[in-house]
Amino acid sequence: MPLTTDQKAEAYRRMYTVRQFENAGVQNIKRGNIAGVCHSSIGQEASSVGACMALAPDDYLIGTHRSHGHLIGKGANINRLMAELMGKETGVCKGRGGEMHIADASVGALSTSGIVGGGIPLALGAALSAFVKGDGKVALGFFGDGASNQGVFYESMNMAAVWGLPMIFLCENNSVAAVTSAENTHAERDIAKRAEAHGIPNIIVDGQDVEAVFDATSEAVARARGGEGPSLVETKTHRFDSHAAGLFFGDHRSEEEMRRVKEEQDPVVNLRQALKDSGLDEGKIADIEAGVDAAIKEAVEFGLSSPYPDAERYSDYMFATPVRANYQDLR
Amino acid sequence: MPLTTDQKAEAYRRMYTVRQFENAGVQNIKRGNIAGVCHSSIGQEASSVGACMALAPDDYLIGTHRSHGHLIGKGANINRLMAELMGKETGVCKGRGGEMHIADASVGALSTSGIVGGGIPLALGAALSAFVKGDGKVALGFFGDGASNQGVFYESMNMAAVWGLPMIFLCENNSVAAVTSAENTHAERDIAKRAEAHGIPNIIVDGQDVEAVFDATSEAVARARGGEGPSLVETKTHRFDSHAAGLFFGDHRSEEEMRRVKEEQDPVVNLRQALKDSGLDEGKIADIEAGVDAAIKEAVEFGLSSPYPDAERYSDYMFATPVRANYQDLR
Amino acid sequence: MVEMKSISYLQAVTEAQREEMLANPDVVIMGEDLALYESDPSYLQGANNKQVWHTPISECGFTGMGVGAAMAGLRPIVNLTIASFVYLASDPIINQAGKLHYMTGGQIKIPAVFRAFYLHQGSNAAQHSDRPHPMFMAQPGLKIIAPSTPSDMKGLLKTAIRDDDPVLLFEDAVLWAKKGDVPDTDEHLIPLGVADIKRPGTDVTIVTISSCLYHGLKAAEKLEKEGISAEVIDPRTLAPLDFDTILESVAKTGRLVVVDNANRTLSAASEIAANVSENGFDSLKKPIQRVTTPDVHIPFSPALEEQFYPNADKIVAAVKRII
Amino acid sequence: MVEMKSISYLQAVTEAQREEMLANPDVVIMGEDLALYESDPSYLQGANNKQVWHTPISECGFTGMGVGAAMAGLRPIVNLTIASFVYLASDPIINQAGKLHYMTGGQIKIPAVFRAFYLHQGSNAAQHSDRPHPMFMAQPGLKIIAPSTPSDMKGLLKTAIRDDDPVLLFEDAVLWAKKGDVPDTDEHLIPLGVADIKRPGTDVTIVTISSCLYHGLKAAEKLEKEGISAEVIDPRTLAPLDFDTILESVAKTGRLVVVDNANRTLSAASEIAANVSENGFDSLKKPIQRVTTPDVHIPFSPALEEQFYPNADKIVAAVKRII
Ligand SMILES: Cc1ncc(C[n+]2csc(CCOP(=O)(O)OP(=O)(O)O)c2C)c(N)n1
Ligand SMILES: Cc1ncc(C[n+]2csc(CCOP(=O)(O)OP(=O)(O)O)c2C)c(N)n1
Ligand SMILES: [Mg+2]
Ligand SMILES: [Mg+2]
Repeated sequence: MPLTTDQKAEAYRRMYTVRQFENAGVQNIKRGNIAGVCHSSIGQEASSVGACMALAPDDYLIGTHRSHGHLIGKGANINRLMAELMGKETGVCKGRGGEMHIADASVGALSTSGIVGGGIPLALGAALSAFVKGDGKVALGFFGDGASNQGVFYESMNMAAVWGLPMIFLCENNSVAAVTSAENTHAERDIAKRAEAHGIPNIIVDGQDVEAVFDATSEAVARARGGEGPSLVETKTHRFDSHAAGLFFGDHRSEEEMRRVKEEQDPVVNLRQALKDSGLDEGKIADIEAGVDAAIKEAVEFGLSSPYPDAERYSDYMFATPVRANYQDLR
Repeated sequence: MPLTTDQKAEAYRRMYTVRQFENAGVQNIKRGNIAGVCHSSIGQEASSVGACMALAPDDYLIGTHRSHGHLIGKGANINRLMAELMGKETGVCKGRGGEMHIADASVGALSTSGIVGGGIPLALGAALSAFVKGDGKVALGFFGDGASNQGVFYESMNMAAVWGLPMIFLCENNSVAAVTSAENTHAERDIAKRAEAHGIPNIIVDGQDVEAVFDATSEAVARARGGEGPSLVETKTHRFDSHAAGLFFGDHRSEEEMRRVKEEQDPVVNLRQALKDSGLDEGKIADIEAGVDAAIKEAVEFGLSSPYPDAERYSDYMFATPVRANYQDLR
Repeated sequence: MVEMKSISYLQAVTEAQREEMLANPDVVIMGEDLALYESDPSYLQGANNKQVWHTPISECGFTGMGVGAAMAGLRPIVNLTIASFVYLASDPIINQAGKLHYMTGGQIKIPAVFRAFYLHQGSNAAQHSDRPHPMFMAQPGLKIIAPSTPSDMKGLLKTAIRDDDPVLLFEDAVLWAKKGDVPDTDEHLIPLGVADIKRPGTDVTIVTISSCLYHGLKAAEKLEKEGISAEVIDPRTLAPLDFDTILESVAKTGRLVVVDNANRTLSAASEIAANVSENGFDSLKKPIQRVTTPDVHIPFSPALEEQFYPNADKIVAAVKRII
Repeated sequence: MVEMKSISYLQAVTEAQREEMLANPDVVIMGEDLALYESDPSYLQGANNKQVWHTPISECGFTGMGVGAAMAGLRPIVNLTIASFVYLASDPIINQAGKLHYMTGGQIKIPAVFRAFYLHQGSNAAQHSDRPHPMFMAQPGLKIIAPSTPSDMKGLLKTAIRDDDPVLLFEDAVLWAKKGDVPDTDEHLIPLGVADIKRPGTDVTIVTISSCLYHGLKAAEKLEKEGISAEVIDPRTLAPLDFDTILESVAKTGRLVVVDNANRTLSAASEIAANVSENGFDSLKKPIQRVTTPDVHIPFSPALEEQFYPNADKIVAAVKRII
């Protein structure tokens, strides 16, 4: 089912937001406004946004260490996201989680896992909850090609298939894990094949094409919501930058190769062109971009001007129902 | 390649030994001569022995919680095995390991894992060692249908395939794990399918037919030894008894069903018949049996008459190179 | 007043689970071979019972699933069965369940219970006999209960199932058949983090973990005959630990023996000793004594294993060293 | 006499590994993104280098593989990288590597080294900042080293690689760039299980784990200015722990402060406190003080994290509480 022009414009808005959010993140790492690192998802915007747009607002999403795009795709508030990257009290996780460990329960984004692969069974659990409660929700778990080598991925596929749980396994295959090429770590490069062994419907799509990702994911969501159980969607995509800004990891991909990929397969640029081709006028596109640029500027300002958490509140949120506070000892 | 009559007779000797060893084990559990329980492999003798006979004496084997048959198949000394079940100092593991945790390094049986699935990556490691040392050995890892749902199984398959390690994944699929039917825990009942996802050659054979198991495993061993990497052999087999003697676990399999299976698919009885059919005379078969019966009797006597470990030596073997003995405190 | 009835320790587990499952459809149970670990498994039966999930042998996966289910509004009881298998599930328990409430700034609750039982004793050998509660006590963000009586089991487990944080339950399989009086009500709840003085005394404090209680009580009886009055305290909850009750007792007795089936190094006994040596030092008249298993694996052979665990005689001997 | 040369702590790791790999073809290294965790990774390169295994992200699987390889005659160095990932690998380390020599009655040796580094500090947040050495100290059958200087690192790691038992190495990433003098020889070996008195003193004993050594030394300097003489001891090996050296020191000083970056409950500091309260009680003039991180997850925000760890001021304050 092709996206309507409005949907495409919305997809563009979200993808451009992800792009600019990541750019702002990297910039603020360089400026020292963000502690730690920034796992940019630039290059993967179509994959993240296409998948998220196939979900209803209260469907569950579990992300990874590279989830800014996932949360923005799902509709998270970017002011609170940016404040989280900056470790501020106004951050969506009150500055406790940080860049790699964001979550926005208000849009169903329950958590993102800094433990590679660790989010997959959590998404399965969310799907179990939807199934038990019969509330019509589905759960989507993002993971990378690297994560697909964790045993819990298979364990989770098997359980999802045995019980027919409403789960979408969404593998963003960018062919690289930190500095390691998938070529050296995957006996079979297509992750989708691994779903076969459990009889799970699966599809490989061009992860640079938001429409293809949206379509495939929508079908998977429809199956899940219709009681037909889990599916796996593999998006072949590209991480444009290094593993994380703030670290200085090179990887096997040559500058030459990356230049070509960026030139030919930039999902944001290509969607912009497609929008123009489909008749949306340049002014409308510029309006979207201006709106996003302003929102990102505001998010950065919001983050910068927000207070840090009060150092004395370091043990808040240790427990939902604290019993006794043996742990409060900083001396 | 069909087995010669001599090989078949040898297979029968080993299978009959396994059968009688298990019978003796169960009997001595009942008599109180064995502490704990006895995970009998009765019904699975063709699978265990057929696989082991495809191995060279110094090839590596890693077993499971149900490995009496594996070790006997590989040629372990049954006196020391029985003494181990009885917790005696003369046991192959000096009484420290016990029924579920036997090992006989002298025949390449490095360990058996009480942790279900835990042995699979150990076998992979043994295969890695053979590969690194270039010593021409192969490693065979036994595991059950239940263990096939552990993530390490997939992780190990992937690594074996990526590096082309000389490993044989030997799945004894008896359709039951403790008291749980595989029907309720496996999205796809054929474990061999799971090897496909990693491009690993795989085959399903009748696990009650020692020749079929031997053939399939021999091919896998030849591939491994020839530098063609890992294979998976799945034997469809039957556990005749309950999970373990000494526990009183029933399972879903009806008495009726089990009566039929035992009648029609007893690997020891059927091989005996096949031997006769192939012209081996009854007297030779009876000689084999008499020899085994005597050996088992001797093993039980050896076990019973052996001393228990000296209680004061409880911390022996904690370390290969002990440094200091903080741990020696029983008070 | 509430009537009492006598039930076994394992019955207490089953009753707590059954009652809470009946009362709240969000309470679900998951694990392998579930029926084996109930006094009466009939309540787990019934096709399409969405509260019961018989899992594959995938400890890491189904534990993660339980955590995710809790994040999305269920109240799972994840049965890991034998405590030696918890290592496989330790990542989702420690890195996810224990941390996500904090890491999400309080957005996410994880009302999950993780059951595991000690299968020490009886020649189960090193890969089936661990008592690994200490490794979880060392992890912030987890609550841990280790009840010793049917009443404590039922009351604490019911509280745990209703609690909004992850709670680990360590059962001692040695006690499964042990009977004791329990209030005959669906609302028998015991708060987490409160120790119980199982026997008052004045000369020495004996703190016992889980089934060690019974050794402590027997030791106290023996000591009484020699004119030594022992106070026996069961913390019941290992995290958070009720040090107040222990310190108060030591303030009175000046002597402390801590008894734990865990290996000595970094046992629960170690933490109690460390805490008292820090916060109760001035009360202490004599060195703290730990009575534990040695830092040695549990051997298969009964001839070796027998001597491993704390017992009344070892406790009496420890008390005599400091009286 | 052997010349000295100044190298960094991470260089010490790399040199130890490289030298041992060159000397013995059975020494192999395996793990993810290996090049990132070396001062100079060039020795890992070369196609068909059978001593180097770049693994998939399969911690449980490749750790088990390392254990199996050790059982079959290799001497693997399994790099688990960030210590927060060790839970995934804890089953093969604890249930297999730690137990198999015992369970096989001595038939099987497991000469494996498991590397992991603490990535606390620097806003790595709760899922990347653990200091989990205590959970392994609580497991019999494992040896554990946690060196604090380049010399100790090189000498202990080389010994560990040559040792026939499983050894865990905990590196402190905070120290990677730290330089120090190391004997310029391939045979620089330091025995396991021997503490080092990094600074002698008479009034108080300060035991420091890993990078806490430097806080301890700084505290000792500050205290010296106030006329207090502190003895600073680095156990270097956490299992087995050299309690003799610590008890001897406490016998002299009568006062003990233990400093550990782990969470307080069941930290290495706890075990040292427990042991000394048991075996050194009569020497103790004042309560033992633990200086640790609190039992709280490591927060992302620098505003919160800064205050978490032990430092010289906290140690000085602890000493003053008992002087
Ligand atoms: C369990 C675990 N192992 C290793 C790491 C270190 N690490 C962080 S991201 C990463 C690569 C992940 O690759 P992939 O899943 O493909 O995701 P991508 O980074 O490509 O988005 C690694 C190895 C980790 N965080 N968790
Ligand atoms: C990690 C782990 N989980 C659970 C168990 C308990 N357990 C012992 S044997 C067994 C069933 C194993 O089934 P399978 O692998 O099919 O082997 P089989 O018993 O059929 O030979 C279970 C669940 C265990 N020992 N280890
Ligand atoms: Mg990737
Ligand atoms: Mg089976």
